[in-house]
Amino acid sequence: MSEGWTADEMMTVAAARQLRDGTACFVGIGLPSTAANLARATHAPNLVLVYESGCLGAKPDRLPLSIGDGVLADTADAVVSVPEVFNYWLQPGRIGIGFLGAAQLDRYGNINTTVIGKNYRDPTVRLPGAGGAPEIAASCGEVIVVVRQNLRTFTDRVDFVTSAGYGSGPGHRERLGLHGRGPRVVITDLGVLEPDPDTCELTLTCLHPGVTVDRVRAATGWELAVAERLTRSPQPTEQELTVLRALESTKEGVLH
Amino acid sequence: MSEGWTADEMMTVAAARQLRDGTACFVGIGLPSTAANLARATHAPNLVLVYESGCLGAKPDRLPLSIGDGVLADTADAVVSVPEVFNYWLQPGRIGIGFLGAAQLDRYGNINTTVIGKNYRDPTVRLPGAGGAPEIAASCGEVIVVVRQNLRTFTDRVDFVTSAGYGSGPGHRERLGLHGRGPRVVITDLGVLEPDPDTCELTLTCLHPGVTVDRVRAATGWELAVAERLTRSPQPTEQELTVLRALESTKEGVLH
Amino acid sequence: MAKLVSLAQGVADLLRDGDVVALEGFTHLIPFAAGQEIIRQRRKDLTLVRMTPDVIYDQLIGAGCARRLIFSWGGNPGVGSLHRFRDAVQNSWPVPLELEEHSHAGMANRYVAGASGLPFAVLRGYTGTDLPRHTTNIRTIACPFTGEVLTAVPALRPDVTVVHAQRADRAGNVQMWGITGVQKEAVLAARQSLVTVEEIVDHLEPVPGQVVLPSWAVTAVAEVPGGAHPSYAHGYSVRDNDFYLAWDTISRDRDTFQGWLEQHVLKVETPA
Amino acid sequence: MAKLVSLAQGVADLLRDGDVVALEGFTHLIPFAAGQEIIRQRRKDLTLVRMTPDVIYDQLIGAGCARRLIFSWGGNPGVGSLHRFRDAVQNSWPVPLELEEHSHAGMANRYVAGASGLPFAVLRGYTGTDLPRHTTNIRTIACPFTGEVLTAVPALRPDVTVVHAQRADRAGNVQMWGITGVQKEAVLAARQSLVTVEEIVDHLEPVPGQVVLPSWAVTAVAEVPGGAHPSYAHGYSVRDNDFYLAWDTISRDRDTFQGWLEQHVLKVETPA
Repeated sequence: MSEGWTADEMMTVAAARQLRDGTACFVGIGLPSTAANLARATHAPNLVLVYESGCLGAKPDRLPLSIGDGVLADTADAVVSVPEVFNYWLQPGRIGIGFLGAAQLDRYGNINTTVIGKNYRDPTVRLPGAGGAPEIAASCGEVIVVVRQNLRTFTDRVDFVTSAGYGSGPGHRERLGLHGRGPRVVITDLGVLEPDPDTCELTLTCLHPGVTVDRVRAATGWELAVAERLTRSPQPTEQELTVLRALESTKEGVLH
Repeated sequence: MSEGWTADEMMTVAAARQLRDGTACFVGIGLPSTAANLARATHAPNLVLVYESGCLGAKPDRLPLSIGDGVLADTADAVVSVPEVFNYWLQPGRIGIGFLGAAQLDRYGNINTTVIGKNYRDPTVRLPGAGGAPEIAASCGEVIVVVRQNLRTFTDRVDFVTSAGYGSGPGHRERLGLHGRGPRVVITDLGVLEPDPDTCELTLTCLHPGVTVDRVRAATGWELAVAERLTRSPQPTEQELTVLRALESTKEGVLH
Repeated sequence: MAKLVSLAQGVADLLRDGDVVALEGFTHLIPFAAGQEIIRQRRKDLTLVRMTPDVIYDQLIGAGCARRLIFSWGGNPGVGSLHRFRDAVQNSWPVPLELEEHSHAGMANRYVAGASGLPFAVLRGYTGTDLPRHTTNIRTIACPFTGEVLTAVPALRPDVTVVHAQRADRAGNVQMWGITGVQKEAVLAARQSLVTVEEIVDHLEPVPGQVVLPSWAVTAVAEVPGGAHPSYAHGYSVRDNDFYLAWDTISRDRDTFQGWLEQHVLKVETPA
Repeated sequence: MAKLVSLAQGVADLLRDGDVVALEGFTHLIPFAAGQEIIRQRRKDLTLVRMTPDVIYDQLIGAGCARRLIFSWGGNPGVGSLHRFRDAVQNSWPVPLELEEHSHAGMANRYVAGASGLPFAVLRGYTGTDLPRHTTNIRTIACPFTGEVLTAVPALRPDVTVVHAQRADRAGNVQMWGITGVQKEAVLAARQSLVTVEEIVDHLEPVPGQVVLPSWAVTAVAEVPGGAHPSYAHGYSVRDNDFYLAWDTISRDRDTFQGWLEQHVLKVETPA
């Protein structure tokens, strides 16, 4: 086994493990892209990576800095226009998994990447905004959220709903007519949360090695639900770490 | 000058002369295609031929039998999908001229290519139908109709409106919200008809050489309006006939 | 991922009597071989969908496979009428044929809506024509911003779409080029799809103007060299214009047509 | 037919203060040189439209050219925030910036509607989000066939769209390939368009994945080698990721930004 690993590495490995081979996966840049490429290089060689720049089935041999890097177009099965990737590929539900990050996340998996602060017109912090996320959250078969867990991020109520999770609880997605099933799992640097089948509330179901429930509670801005049967993530394997670190070393233009 | 020419040749030459250089022209197969290619080979070298198969700026060196012949794709500036040619190129009014034929035509330039007979469900003759014509008639800057003139074709009332001309008269196109100006000219094997600026009724404005007004009246299924100043088409020039016949000789798969 | 199959197996697996079936290809890349396999397998009561039901549907209609036709232009391009189509409409021979008629722009947008997972499409279309009188599938819709009234048509969602393409690789990724018409939309609009190809290759060399359908968007791929004849496959064959002209004679008369059908379609053995 | 012009002439001819201007290019082929020429010509009160107002609009916003921004994602891709954009939104520096905010799917469809000559587009979008609360440009529409409620967004019709492409020929036909994003739609949606290209050539050799904009659909073409830097032109250059990273430092501080602007944009001489 490995000598050691960081919490971010554990998070990336745990996210990669969620990806079943052969699935089409809508990938944003950053952690989702790293995790998806890790999965493709390990247990899921036929994972289909779809980037919103229009690259279907990209097979990058290094980690792109942006979703529009040339390596994605060069290695894709098809490069289509941006309207087409949203209209013909995402919207009809052809993409099994959507991978999203979050600046804020609430107990129902609703995501904010727009503004911090209660006043949209006069925000405390202006974030990048929606991008492809609202429709990824709506139309992918299911959503995986990858996000570091802390009180700033895991908040009782998001300041702005950029992408709908389970809205205000059970039945909400159905009432909205959303076709995708919503967030199936939230992977953090501390553990894994899954929506309760009855309440839709994110529930801690798995701890990463060395993490305690108390530590997760302390990083959660609401009264955290904890599963009766709490599992523990297997440590990253040597292979996972080797591949992940090799991938990270190929990342272009990383802030040093 | 030439030894002689047929009425169809005169019709094609007259149609070609209507095409201003540099215009984008939506071309159907048959006479419109021949006329457009004749124009391109004579006075309008920069005529842009658009075929509904998605070929923009096709420059065929022979006459295609169908609108999807390989020579159109091979010589086009761009080949786009069929939805794109209708949505991005025809619908917004980018095409200056639409070239249409007709099985029936009425005094307001309304066209029928759908059924002969008053009962749509039980027609006397079932014709091919609409194809691209309804939207060509609606959205091109203006329409040129090329059709042989006889009592079967030039009918008081078309059995079915496949493509709108001036509807029931002045103001009709505007009430329908059609963006194109409608039929500017009808070229037949006998002469040329143009809509009266006030009544929108097709009016004989020009006779081909050797044709009398009485002959045109006799070939028209309504009381034909005749312009006060009636002109006469210049005979086909030697160059026009030479180029036209050379083009015709390249036509693939003609019925011999 | 697309399954590699024989033509006979692909048609047998995917098509059921009564299905809504689209065989697309705009003059180019028309899946004639697949159409004739459908005839051989005696499928019936099909709703046939196609922008240009040209010779390929004349064959299916004359063979009695179709109950209904959704289309925008039914002729023999550059030649004239479709005699089997006419005989079915005018004389219900060999069986009655119900029509739902559109314009090209309408049909293209119906496929686009189907491919996009939307229930309808909006266009400037059909205005001032008699087409909307004969179907409830052409309606109006008002722009929620300007109030302008436009036309709406419902999405097409065939049970099966069949197209022909130049090449596929062994994983089932499909590549076509030249005039690609509405094929991508027709495949993506369908529940299932069958693609016949000129050849299956190890690697799809990129080609200018190509449209690639990823394997995971296609149900089955069958290698059928010449499967578009008398239509053509750009880079592989040219359009057999003589056949289109000959079709006028073959199809004009019921007996001549049936003789042709017997000899050139029904008696042909296809590899299972 | 498109006119061949210098960059300075193209911007001077086409852009007016107060115009609605889209500079498009999805990570790839971003028309940075044209953006900087707009800054040099001191255009102001622009409504800037762009799916991803990344570093190029951070420069225009920081230089005070924009009054309003219509967008769907404003960040420095793979790096972090846009500091000039943030400073404008949070502190109205150097001038206040009004926002109209959408999702990518919404913006893409707004361009599609514009390119299609339709007043609006229909999509499954924005549902369950707070975006519709902050603009009247996101509405609902019912399907006239099924009654299902979907989302409508109005067409985008910029006064001018500017894009960068690899090549044009002397007639002004434009060719681009690689990731071509929403450029075709953005050009076709606009009243006028300016395309900067890596080079002008005698003949456009076809390239796999190419998008060709015919000369008659483009207003002006300017040869600007390297005109996408620090973005890239597939086949000509690679993305200067180091510049994107450096931008984080350059743009974080108003004075550093103004120094950069002075030295690298305002003082640069361009051929008229």
